[in-house]
Amino acid sequence: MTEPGLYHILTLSALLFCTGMYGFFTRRNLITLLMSVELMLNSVNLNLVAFDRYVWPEKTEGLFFSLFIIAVAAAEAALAIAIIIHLYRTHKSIDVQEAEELKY
Amino acid sequence: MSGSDLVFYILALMTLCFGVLTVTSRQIFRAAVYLLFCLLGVAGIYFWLNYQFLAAVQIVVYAGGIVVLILFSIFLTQQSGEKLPVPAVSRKFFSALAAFCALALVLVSVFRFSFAESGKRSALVSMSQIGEKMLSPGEGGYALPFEVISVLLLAALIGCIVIAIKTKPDAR
Amino acid sequence: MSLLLILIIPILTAGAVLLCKTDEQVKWTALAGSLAQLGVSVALYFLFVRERAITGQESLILFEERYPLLSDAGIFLHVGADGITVGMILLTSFVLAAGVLASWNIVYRVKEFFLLLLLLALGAFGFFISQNLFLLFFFLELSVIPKFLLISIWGSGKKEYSANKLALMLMGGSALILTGILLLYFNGGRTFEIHSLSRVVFSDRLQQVVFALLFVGFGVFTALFPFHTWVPDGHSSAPTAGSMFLAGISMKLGGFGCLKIAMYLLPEGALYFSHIIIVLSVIGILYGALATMMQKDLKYINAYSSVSHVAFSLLGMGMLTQTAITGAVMQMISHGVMTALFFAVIGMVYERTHTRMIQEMSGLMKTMPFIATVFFISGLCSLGLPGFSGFVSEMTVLTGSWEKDSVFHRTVTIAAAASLVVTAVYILRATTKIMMGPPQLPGENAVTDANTKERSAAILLTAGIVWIGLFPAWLTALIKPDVQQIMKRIAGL
Amino acid sequence: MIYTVLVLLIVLFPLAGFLFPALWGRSLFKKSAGPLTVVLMTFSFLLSAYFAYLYFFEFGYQQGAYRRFLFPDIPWLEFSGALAIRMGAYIDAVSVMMLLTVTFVSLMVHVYSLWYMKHQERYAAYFAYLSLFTFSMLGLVLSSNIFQMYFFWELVGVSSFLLIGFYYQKPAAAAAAKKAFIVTRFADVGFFIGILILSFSAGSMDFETILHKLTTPGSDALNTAAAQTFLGISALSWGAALVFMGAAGKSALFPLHIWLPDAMEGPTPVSALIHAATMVVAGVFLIARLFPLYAITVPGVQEFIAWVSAVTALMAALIACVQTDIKRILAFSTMSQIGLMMLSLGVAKYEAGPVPGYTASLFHLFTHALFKSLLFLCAGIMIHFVHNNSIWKMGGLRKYLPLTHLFFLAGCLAISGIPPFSGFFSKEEILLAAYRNYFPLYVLVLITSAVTAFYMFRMYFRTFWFYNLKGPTEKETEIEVPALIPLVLLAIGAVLGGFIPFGNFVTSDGHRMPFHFDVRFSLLPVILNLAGIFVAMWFYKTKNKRSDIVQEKAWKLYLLLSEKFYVDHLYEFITRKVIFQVIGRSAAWFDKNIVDGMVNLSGEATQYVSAAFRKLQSGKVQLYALYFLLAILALALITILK
Repeated sequence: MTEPGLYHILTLSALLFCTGMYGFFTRRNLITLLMSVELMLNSVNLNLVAFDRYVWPEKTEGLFFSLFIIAVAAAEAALAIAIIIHLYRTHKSIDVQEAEELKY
Repeated sequence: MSGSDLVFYILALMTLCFGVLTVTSRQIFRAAVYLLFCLLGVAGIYFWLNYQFLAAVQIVVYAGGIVVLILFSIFLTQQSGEKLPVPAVSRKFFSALAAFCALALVLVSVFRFSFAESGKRSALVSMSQIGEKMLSPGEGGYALPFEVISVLLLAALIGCIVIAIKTKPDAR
Repeated sequence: MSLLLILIIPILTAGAVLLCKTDEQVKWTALAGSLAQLGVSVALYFLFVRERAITGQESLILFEERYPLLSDAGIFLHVGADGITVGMILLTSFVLAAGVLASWNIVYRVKEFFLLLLLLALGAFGFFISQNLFLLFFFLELSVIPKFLLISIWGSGKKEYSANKLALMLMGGSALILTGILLLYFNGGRTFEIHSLSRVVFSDRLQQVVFALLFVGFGVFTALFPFHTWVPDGHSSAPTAGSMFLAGISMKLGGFGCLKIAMYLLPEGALYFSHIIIVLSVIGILYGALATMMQKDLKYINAYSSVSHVAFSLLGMGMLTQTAITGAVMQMISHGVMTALFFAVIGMVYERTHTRMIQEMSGLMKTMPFIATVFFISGLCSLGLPGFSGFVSEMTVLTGSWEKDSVFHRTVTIAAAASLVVTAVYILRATTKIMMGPPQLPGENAVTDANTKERSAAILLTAGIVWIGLFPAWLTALIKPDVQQIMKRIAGL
Repeated sequence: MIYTVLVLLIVLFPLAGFLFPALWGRSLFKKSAGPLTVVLMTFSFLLSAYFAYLYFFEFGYQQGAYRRFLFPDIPWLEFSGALAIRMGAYIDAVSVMMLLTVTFVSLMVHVYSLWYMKHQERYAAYFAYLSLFTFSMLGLVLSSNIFQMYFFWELVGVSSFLLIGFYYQKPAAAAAAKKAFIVTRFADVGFFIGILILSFSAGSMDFETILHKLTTPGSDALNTAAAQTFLGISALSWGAALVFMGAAGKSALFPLHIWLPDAMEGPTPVSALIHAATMVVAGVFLIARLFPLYAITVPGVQEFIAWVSAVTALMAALIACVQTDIKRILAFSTMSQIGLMMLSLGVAKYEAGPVPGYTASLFHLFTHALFKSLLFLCAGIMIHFVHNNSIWKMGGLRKYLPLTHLFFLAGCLAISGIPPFSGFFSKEEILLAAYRNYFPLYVLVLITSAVTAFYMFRMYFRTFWFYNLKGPTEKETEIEVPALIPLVLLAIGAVLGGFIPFGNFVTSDGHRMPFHFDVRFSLLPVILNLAGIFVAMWFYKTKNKRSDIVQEKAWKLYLLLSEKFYVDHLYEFITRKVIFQVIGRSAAWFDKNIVDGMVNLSGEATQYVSAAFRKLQSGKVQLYALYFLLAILALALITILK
């Protein structure tokens, strides 16, 4: 094992992303889907930070992008949960396979 | 292998393991807890990379905010003790295949591309610097995205209320 | 006088209609607006004739106005009128006024109905006076949507099917037109201005391709065989005023486009496809007439007969002689007024008898002599009786066609002339069946004759066909110079 | 100038007679339409009489011949170059003679109708149509332009439609009107194409120019036109033949005659007008107008005309022998007489100086107008009296209708060619023309003439003699005085009309033609005609079974004749079975299933495709994610592998 650097973090991020993706495809519960999405978002953040750290250390874009993504993710999570709860009220279920209609 | 390296590997392993557990666990409450640990692992990596502020934000917003939200929604929507259904084997297989393909593609392209790593270590960005940059409208400032994000958050706030508001039974 | 007045009046009327509170107000406002439009159109005709006499040059686009909309992209609000345009505007305002009068008995969603009617008219007016292809296309599309709504909301029978079919086929035609226009735009120096495009020398190949696109595209609008099938269904399902507009004006948009855009801009294409146009239109003439013979529904009869008649004007265009093209334009105008009259009368009959099936009616002459007389008059015009507009225009087309003395042209002319017999057969079949014979009255209202509004509509249109039929010279004088212009371009090759 | 105004007024009075009752017939002129039109027609007739006087005795005869004049000549619709429809009045001896005939007969019919149509429904409309008919015919005879003639030609067609279908509630009337219009319309298409051929060959649509250019041997127009051939026949012959087709349609010549017998469904005075002065003679007039063209340029077509007319004349005469409807008998007799007129034009050889056949034809047209309208008006009285058309329902009418009896007898004698009645003189001329030029046709005309005498007197004896009809229960007046005037005037014309020296007025080239009469020549036809009359007398004067016996013996012939040689059946088959069922139905089927099917097919194809795509839009979020991933992968692969 060599000294961890950019490629290690990129690999980690890719693995994490694919884990999230796997979860997104296999899960049926909307909350777990949301969790998978969070995983993927985190992997992206990792990427950004890694580039910021190793490729353009003199700049700060990566950092700020990560910050904004976290903010957006928070908003998204809040909205998603609002939708989930609403869906639960109307359908008595939050199974994504059962929520197919575009109405309601 | 230095201690620092070891820390990285441990953090990485922890992140991955909890990540995998998050997506496979059949008990949703546990999945949420695994997610929490996974996110903490990511925060650790930020620390390891010397991005303390980011790590702090990660812990506060993700671990403290989002995961708690998720837990609440689990409480609100889930009967206790109910296990999540096992996905079909074929589904698992194809999802894994897809994920693997994506992984392979990403890794291949990442390793085929040689990034021009700069040897310099980034200067530690202090919180005050971040704050100034965040609110500076000039060159290198992020005032506009900041405002946009705040509007977005407001919109999300209102949206949440609108969506989740309880409709009166006779209104339907 | 600004030519934009032609557009402003319908817009203002539509605005006023929006503000109206009661249905009665809506109707009177629409009537006032359409009559104002009619007045302006007639005034336009006289001003145009005077202006043309003053300028001395015969073929000229007069009353031009040009305002930039998106001048970088070559899009201008550019309007202007030549003789053919003036004729078409007259036709449209006649049909508009009569259409408003004929729709007096609408009760369901009156405001929306008249709004759409005005929108449709606006589209037609705009189309005729546009001197910019983009603008022209805009107005063409503007006229399609109201048709769809008019049929699907106020229609009868299988109205959804008809409305969809009509809208889809017309949109398909528009797609072809748009492609053609864009090809011209990109190959003609990035301009949509008709005037500028007419000076560009396009390659023969391009001309042929674009001509085919434009002609077929406009041909769908004007029921070119075999793209005519929206006509019978569309007409039969549409409300009375809708049918009047559809046959009286919409189909003319296509004819006008074929002539003034396709043939004018792409003379080489016109020359190249002349034979195909002739063959298709002769098929349309005969086949439309023969198919009419077998129809039992009055609206189907008139719809198929429209296919046959409009094909006459396409035949005239395909013949590429001065006289034939003049006849083609006359046929467009004549058929517009005549078919509007026909549909108006059919609407009146339907309102009273609640049926359009000819075998269910008989002897209507006894109970509604006025309607029967007007029905007979429009029938006579349709079969080309002298004294009515149909005779003048069809004879001009046929005489113009005879100028080409090849066996092919002579043969198709004779074939087209033979359709006059078939026309007589189906018109008289319908007329004698429903107007003559022992009286038999379906529907409880069958005993009332036309009311004042209906009479006014019928008289207005009848006056139109008789005027053209008895004094055709003003019309030929109006359109001849512009036809000459087109002929010059074709002959210049 | 004064002539122009005169001519215009002659035409405009009937037009006014149409417009006023047509527009206000149900309000203002509901009761007064009849007198109003009669007054207008009287003006028109008096003016034409005055105009005829002026033409024949004042200004028309110059330098030893009647001249042609074009009074108003206004361009109406210009096509291209010299081709234009011009509205003008072509004044020559023929058109002036026709003006006089048309207005006179029309006036008589108008006056008669005052009585005949009294208390009828749509009284005003009837008179409006009559006036329209007269107006159209006047326009037709005055036409200076072949297209103008076509214009009025069509108007005549539609007026006849209106009048034949006047009793519109009777299905038979509606069908007859439709038939008349469509058959003549069919012929008119031929006429129209003929017009195109002729006028394009001559480079003009004016009669003057057409006749000049196409009859001058060696002229450019003639040479080029003769060079063009189609199916081995020159274009000019085609044009002339097609124009004749139009004439044949209007004049009810075989095989376009089928509308005429059915046209009897109209009111009887209308039949008088159609048969005597307006519609059917239009064809003869047209051929007469173009006579030099036929006689000089296309003698082949002229011979064709002669044969067609001969066949028509004989055929119609034979059919008339077995008809039972009084109006149908008269209708077939008209067909036969028109055939004779046309035949006369067909056999007239062109020669320097006046052509006798030409004059004969128009002379017969003139006398025929008088005696045929007389016969029809009498028939109207008879029908009015017994309320039936069939001659089997009549008999012994001489007691009840003494005046009518006299008039009818005069008419029958005139049409049978018995001297000194008018028909004798005009028929004599026709016979002479045929004798000189085509001997076989002369024989045919002789036979026709004898048969004519037979069936006319068959009708006469059967209706006025035979047996005594049981008297009508209520005492009906025979006729009112106003209606008597036209009968008297027409009877005078029918009796004495032959003494007019017609050759002094109407000739082919305007020069006067001396009247010649040869007893030796006249002997044979008169004897034959008298024989026809005696045969009819033997059969029908008294009540007997002779005719029934003959009918039983020769039932095949009888059937053939009473079915009118099965021409109607043939038409019925062609129109109903072939055109309607086969062509029309298949066109409608093709449209519904093939053309529309293509459209629907394209619609359905779109639906199928979109249905397939719709499956992709399942609403399942994970599937969407999968598509998303796949697309990203594909894009990434493309970028990487590129």
